[in-house]
Amino acid sequence: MGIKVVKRHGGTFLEKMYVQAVFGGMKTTLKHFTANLSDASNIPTLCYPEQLPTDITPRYRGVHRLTHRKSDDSIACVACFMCATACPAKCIEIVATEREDGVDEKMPAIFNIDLLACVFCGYCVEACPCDAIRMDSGLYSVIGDKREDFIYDKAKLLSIKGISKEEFSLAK
Amino acid sequence: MSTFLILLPLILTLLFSLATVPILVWMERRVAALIQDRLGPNRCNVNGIRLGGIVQSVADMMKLVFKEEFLPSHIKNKFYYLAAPSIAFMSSFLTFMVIPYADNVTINEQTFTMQALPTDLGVLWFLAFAGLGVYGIILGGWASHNKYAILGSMRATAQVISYEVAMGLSLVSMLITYGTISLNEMVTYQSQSFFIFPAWGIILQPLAAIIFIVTAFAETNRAPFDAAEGESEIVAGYHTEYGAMKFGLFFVAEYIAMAASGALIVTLFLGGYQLPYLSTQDLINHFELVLWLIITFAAVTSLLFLAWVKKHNILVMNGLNETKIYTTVIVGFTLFAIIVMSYYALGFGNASTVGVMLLQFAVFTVKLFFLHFLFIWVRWTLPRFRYDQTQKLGWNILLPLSLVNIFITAIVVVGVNYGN
Amino acid sequence: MLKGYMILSILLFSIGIVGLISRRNIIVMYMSIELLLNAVNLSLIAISGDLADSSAQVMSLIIIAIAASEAALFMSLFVVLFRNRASLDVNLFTILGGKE
Amino acid sequence: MKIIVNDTAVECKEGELLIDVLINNGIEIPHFCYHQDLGPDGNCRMCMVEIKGEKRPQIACDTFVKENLEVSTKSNRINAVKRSILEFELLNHPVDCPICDQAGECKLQDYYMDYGLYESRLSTAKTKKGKHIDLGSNVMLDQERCVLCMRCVRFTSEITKTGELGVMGRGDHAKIGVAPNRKLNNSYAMNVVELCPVGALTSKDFRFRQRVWFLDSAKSICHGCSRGCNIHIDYNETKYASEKVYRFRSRRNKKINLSFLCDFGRLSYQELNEPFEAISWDAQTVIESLKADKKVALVSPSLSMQQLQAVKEFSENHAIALFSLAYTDENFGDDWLKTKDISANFAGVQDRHISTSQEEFEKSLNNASLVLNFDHKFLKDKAFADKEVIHFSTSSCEHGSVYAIANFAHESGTLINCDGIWQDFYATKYPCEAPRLIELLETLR
Amino acid sequence: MQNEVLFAILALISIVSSIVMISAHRPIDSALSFIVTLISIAALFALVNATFLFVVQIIIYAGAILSLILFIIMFLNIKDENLPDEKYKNRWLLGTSIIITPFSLILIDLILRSDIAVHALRDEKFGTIKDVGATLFSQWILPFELVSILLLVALIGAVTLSKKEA
Repeated sequence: MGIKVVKRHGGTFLEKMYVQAVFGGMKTTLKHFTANLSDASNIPTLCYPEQLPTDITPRYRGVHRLTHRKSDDSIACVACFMCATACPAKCIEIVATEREDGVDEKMPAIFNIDLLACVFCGYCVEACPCDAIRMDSGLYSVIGDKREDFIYDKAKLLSIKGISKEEFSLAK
Repeated sequence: MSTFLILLPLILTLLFSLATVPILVWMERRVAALIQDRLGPNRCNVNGIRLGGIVQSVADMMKLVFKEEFLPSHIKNKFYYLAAPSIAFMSSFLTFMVIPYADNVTINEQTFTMQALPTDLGVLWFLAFAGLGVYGIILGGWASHNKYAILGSMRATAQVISYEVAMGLSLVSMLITYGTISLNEMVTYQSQSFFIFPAWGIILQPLAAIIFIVTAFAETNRAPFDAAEGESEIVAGYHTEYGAMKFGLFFVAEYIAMAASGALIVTLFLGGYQLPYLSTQDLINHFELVLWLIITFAAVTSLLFLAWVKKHNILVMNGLNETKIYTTVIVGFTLFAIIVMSYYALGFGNASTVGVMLLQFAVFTVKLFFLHFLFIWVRWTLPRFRYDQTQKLGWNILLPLSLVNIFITAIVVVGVNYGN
Repeated sequence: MLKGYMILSILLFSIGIVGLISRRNIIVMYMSIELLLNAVNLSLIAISGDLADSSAQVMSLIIIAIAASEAALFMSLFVVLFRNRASLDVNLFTILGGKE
Repeated sequence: MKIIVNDTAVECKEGELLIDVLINNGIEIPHFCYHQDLGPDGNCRMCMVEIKGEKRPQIACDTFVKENLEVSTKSNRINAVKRSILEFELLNHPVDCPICDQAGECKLQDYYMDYGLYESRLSTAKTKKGKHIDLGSNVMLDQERCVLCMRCVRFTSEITKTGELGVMGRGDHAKIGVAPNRKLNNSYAMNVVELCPVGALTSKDFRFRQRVWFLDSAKSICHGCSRGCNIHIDYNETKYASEKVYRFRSRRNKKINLSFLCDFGRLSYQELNEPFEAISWDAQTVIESLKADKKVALVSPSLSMQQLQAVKEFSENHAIALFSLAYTDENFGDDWLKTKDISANFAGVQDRHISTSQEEFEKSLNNASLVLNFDHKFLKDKAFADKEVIHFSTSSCEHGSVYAIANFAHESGTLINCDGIWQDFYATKYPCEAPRLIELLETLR
Repeated sequence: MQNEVLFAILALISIVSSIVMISAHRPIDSALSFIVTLISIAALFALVNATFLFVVQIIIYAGAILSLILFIIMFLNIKDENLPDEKYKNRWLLGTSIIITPFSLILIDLILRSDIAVHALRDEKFGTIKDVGATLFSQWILPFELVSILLLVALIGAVTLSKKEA
C-alpha cells in the first residue's frame, strides 16, 4: 500500500492564466441559470409549507398527541409528570388536578407542549407509563404565524389523530 | 427655473440609482438561486402580488429603515462611527453623477445634456470620488473598535488603493484611444464602425477592458475580491459593528458603487447608450422605421414573457390572482405603448428627439443590467481570492499589463495619426 | 475675490507655520507642511485664474506631484522611525544615521 | 463497645437497639414499621439481618447490641429473605405509582428497586380495598397502598393518645381505618402522612400539587410559635411557575420536636406564598422621612437575632424609640409542642434588651410623628391620621407605605426558642424578589 | 455674489478645519480635519474655474495622500501612550501664533494696499485639461520630466527605506 501520487494541475502557462478555468466555470453556472430560467419545474426546491415532503417514514417522530382510554374515550394521561421529568428541553408544562369522574384519581388540568422548545427526541413517549403521549400523529410540519400557535394545549393534543393501528392507549 | 433645471437631473439620478438597489438585490438573490438550482425569495407579497420577489427587497429595505438605531456601548468616537456610512454612501452616489444616459437633446434650440452634472471631467470625476469612498471604509473600520472591523477595513483600503493604480492606467489607454476625457464624447466616438464591428471600447481595447472590469470588481469589493468581508475569517469586515440603517447605508453604497462601475464600463467599453452601428443622427432620421421595429419587438417580447409567467407562476399566495393581474397589466401596457408608438410611426406627430432619447436610455439601462448580471454571475462562479493573491494580481499582473497597453496604444495612435 | 484668496492663503500659511513650530507630533508636523504647500497652491491658482494664464496651474500641479513624492518618502521614513522608537515624538528622532 | 457489621467494626453503646446503631452509622437497613421516635413494633419483618451464631435471620429492630456481635445485612440469604417479605407486602399493592404522591420518596418503591425486581406470581385477582377515603384533618387514606406497618396507629395511640386509627379485618382484608362516624381529629393528625412510608396516607393540601423529585429542600425553623420546631421547607421554581413553597416537613431534633409538627405549623407554609401589594424600595424617600422629630419603631418578635440586632443598631443611629410587643395566644398552647407564646424569637428580643413594655410603647406612639413597623402584626391594620407610617413587611398592610422584605424562607438567621436553645435556619436557594431587611437598613445608614 | 458667499463659506471651513488639524491631540482627528481642509481648498480651485486642479487635488491629496496617512495610522495601531507628551501644547500654539500674527498682518496689509486685481478675460477653455495639458507639455516640459524622475526616485527611496532590515 504505497501512497498514491496525484498529478497536480495547473503546471502549464495556459493553466496558470486561469482563463480556461474561469470561463469554464462561468459556462457551467450560466448553463444552470438558463436551464432553470427556461424551465423552473426542474428545480428540486419544495415550496414548503404548501408542498410537504412525501418521503418520510411513519416511524419518524411527528407532533405529539395525547391518547384516549379504550373504555370511555377519556384522557389516558394521569399527570404523573414522567414526560416532563424526562424532557431535556423542559417544554412540557403540566398542572395536575383531582379527577372527579371516578375513572381514575388524577388527571392533568393543563397539559401544554411548547413545540418551539421541543427537540422531538421522543423521551416523553418512552417515559410515559400509561402510553398516554405518542408522536405518531404523522404531522411533521408545524406551521404558525405567532409563538402562541406553537404551544399545543390539552384539547388540541387530544384532538390529533394517530396514524398507527392502535388508536387508544394500550396501558392496562 | 435654472436652479430647477440644475437640480432636476441630480434628483432624477439619485432616484434612478436608489431604485436600482432593490432591483439589484433582487437580481443578486434570484440569479444566485437559479445558478445554484434554488428558487430564491418568492414569498413576500402585498395582497398576493409578489413581482417575482422584488417585494422581498422592498421589505428588507423597510426593515432596515425601521429597525432600532443601535449604538454599541464601546464606540468611543460616535461622530466618526456615524459619519462613515454617510461618507461611503455619498461618494458612491456622486460617482453616478457623470454618467451620460443619452445623447444631448436639442429642443427649441436649447441643448440639454443627459448627465446629472454637465461636466466634461468624466472619468477623472469617477476616479476622484471612488477614491473618497475609501474614507467611509477606513472610518467605519477604525471607529468600530473591533478587530474584525479594522482587519476588514485595512484589507479593503489596501485593495482599493492598489487597484486604483491599475484602473487609472487602463483608463489612460482608453483616453489615448478616444482622444477625449468627456464621457459623452467617448460614447459618440463609439458609434463609429471599426472594420465590420462597432467601434466599442471592448473591441478596440480588449486588454484595457478586461483590466478595467477586473479592477472595477476590486474597487467595489465584489466577489471574487471580497476578502474585506470574508465571512469565514472576519465576520463581516468593516461593517461588523453596524446595524439598522447605518448598515443599510453601507449596503446601499456598495450596490450603488457597483451600479456606477457598471455604468462606467458600459460607457467606456460597451458603447454607452448607443445601439451598434446606429448613431444618434441615424436614429433620428429613420425614426419611423425604428418605431415599427420596436412595436414588433414589444409585442413579441410581451407575449413570450406572458407565456413564461403562465408556465412558472404556479405557487399561489392568498389574495389577488397574480397571473391574471400580470396578464392584464402587461397586455394593457403593451397595447397602450403600441398605440402611442403607432401614432408617431404613422406620421401624425414628430417626437423623434425625445423618442430617440428614451430609446437610448432604454438601451443604456439594458446594457447596465447586463453588466449587473455579469457582476452577479462572476460572484456566484468564482471563489474568493486570498488577500495576498489579490495584491499580487493587482501589482504584479494588472499594473505591468496596463503599462504595456498604454505603450502599445500610444505607439498605434501616434502611428495612425502620422499616417494621416 | 483675488484679495480674498490671497488673504486666505496667508492665513492658511500662518496656521501651517504655527502648527509646524509648536507641535511635536510628527504626523501633525507633516500635515502642517502639506498645509503650507496648499496655501501656496491656493494663491497660485487664484492668480492664474485672475491672469487667465495656465502656467501657475501647471506650477501647482508640479507642486502636488512633489507633495506626493514627499508623502511616499515621509510615510516610509515614518514607519521606520515608529518601528524603532514606538513614538510619534520628533524629539526622540535625534539619530538620523547608523545604529545606536 | 463494638460490634461488627459486614466485617467492619462499629462503635455503639450498651443497651442500644441494633437498628438504631445501623441507622446512626448510615448502614442501609430497610424497614417499614420501625421509627426512631415511635419505637419498634416488629410487624413488617423488613429489617432482617443475619447474626453469627443464630440459626435464622433476626429482625434488627428487636435485637439489642452486645459485645462483638457479628451482623451481616447484605448476604445472599438476607437478600432472598427480604425479597420474599417484599413480595408478600406487595401482593395486593396496586401499581399506581404514576398517580401516587409518595412516588419518589416511597420506601416500597426504593426497596423494590433494591431487593425486589421480581415478576408477579399472583394468579388470582388482587384484593380490593377502599381508596380515596377522607379521614378528616386534611388526611386522605388509600387502603390498597397500605403495608400495615401501623406507624399511624401507634402514633395516635401512643403519642397523641387519641386513638382514632386502628386495624380492621384479618389477613388479606386487614386495613387501616377509623371507627364509623369518627374522624381523625387532633391537632397533630397530619404527622401520620409523614410517618406513612408508602402512599397510603396523603395530605389534601399537597395532593397532586407537585412531584416530590422536583422539590428542593431548605433546613429551617417553624416560625409558628416559640417552640422552634425544626423543619424542611420544600419548594421549587420551574420554567412555567415562579418559586413556591409546597410543604413543611419535620426535621428530626431529639431535643425539641422529635420528628413531629403540629398541624398549624405544618400548614403555615401557605402564608409564604401569598402575594401582597408593596411599593418599590426608595432609600431617598425613607431618609427624608427619617428626618422627622419623634420616631417610634415596633419590631416583630418573630425576626431573627441578626435582624433584631440590625434594627436595634439602626434605631440607635437614628434616635428611634424601639419596642417589641409579644404575641400571645392562650388558646394555642398545649402541653406538648405548642406554646402560648406564638412569636418565634421573643427570647431573642429579651436577649437584645429591646423594650417590651406596652404602656411605654403607647406613650411614645402618641407623641411620635413617624412610626416604623418592622413586620409587627399589631400595627398592620391600624390607621393613624397624624402620623406617617412605614411598614417593612412580609405580608399585606392596610395603611401607610409598605416596603416588602424577604420572609423567613428567604432568610438565614438564628432564633432562640422558649427553652433558650439557639438554632440556625437557612434560606432557600432561589433569590427573593423582595430585598432582605438587613440590606435595606444598610442603605439607610 | 453667489461666488463670494461660497468663497466665504469655504474659506471659513478651511480655516476652522486647519486650526482643528494643528491643535487636535490624536493624529486621526488631525488627518480627518485636514481632509476637510483639502476638499474645501479643492472647491476653492473649482470656484476660479480651475476644474482640472480641483479633480487632481481630490484624487491625489484627498484620495491618495491622506488615505495613505490614515492607512498608516491604522496600520501602526497608534495608542495614546505612543503620542508625544505635549503638556504645554496649547501654550505653545498660543505663543507661536502671537509671534506669527504680526507677520501675517503685515502681509495682509500689503495685499490689501496693493493693486493686484487684473481680471484678464477668461475663455471657456481656461482650466480645462486640454488647456493645462497644452501648457504643461509645451512650456513646462523640462520641469515635468524632472518631476517624473523625482517621483521615481521617491518611489525607490520609499521602498528601500521601508524594507525590513535583513
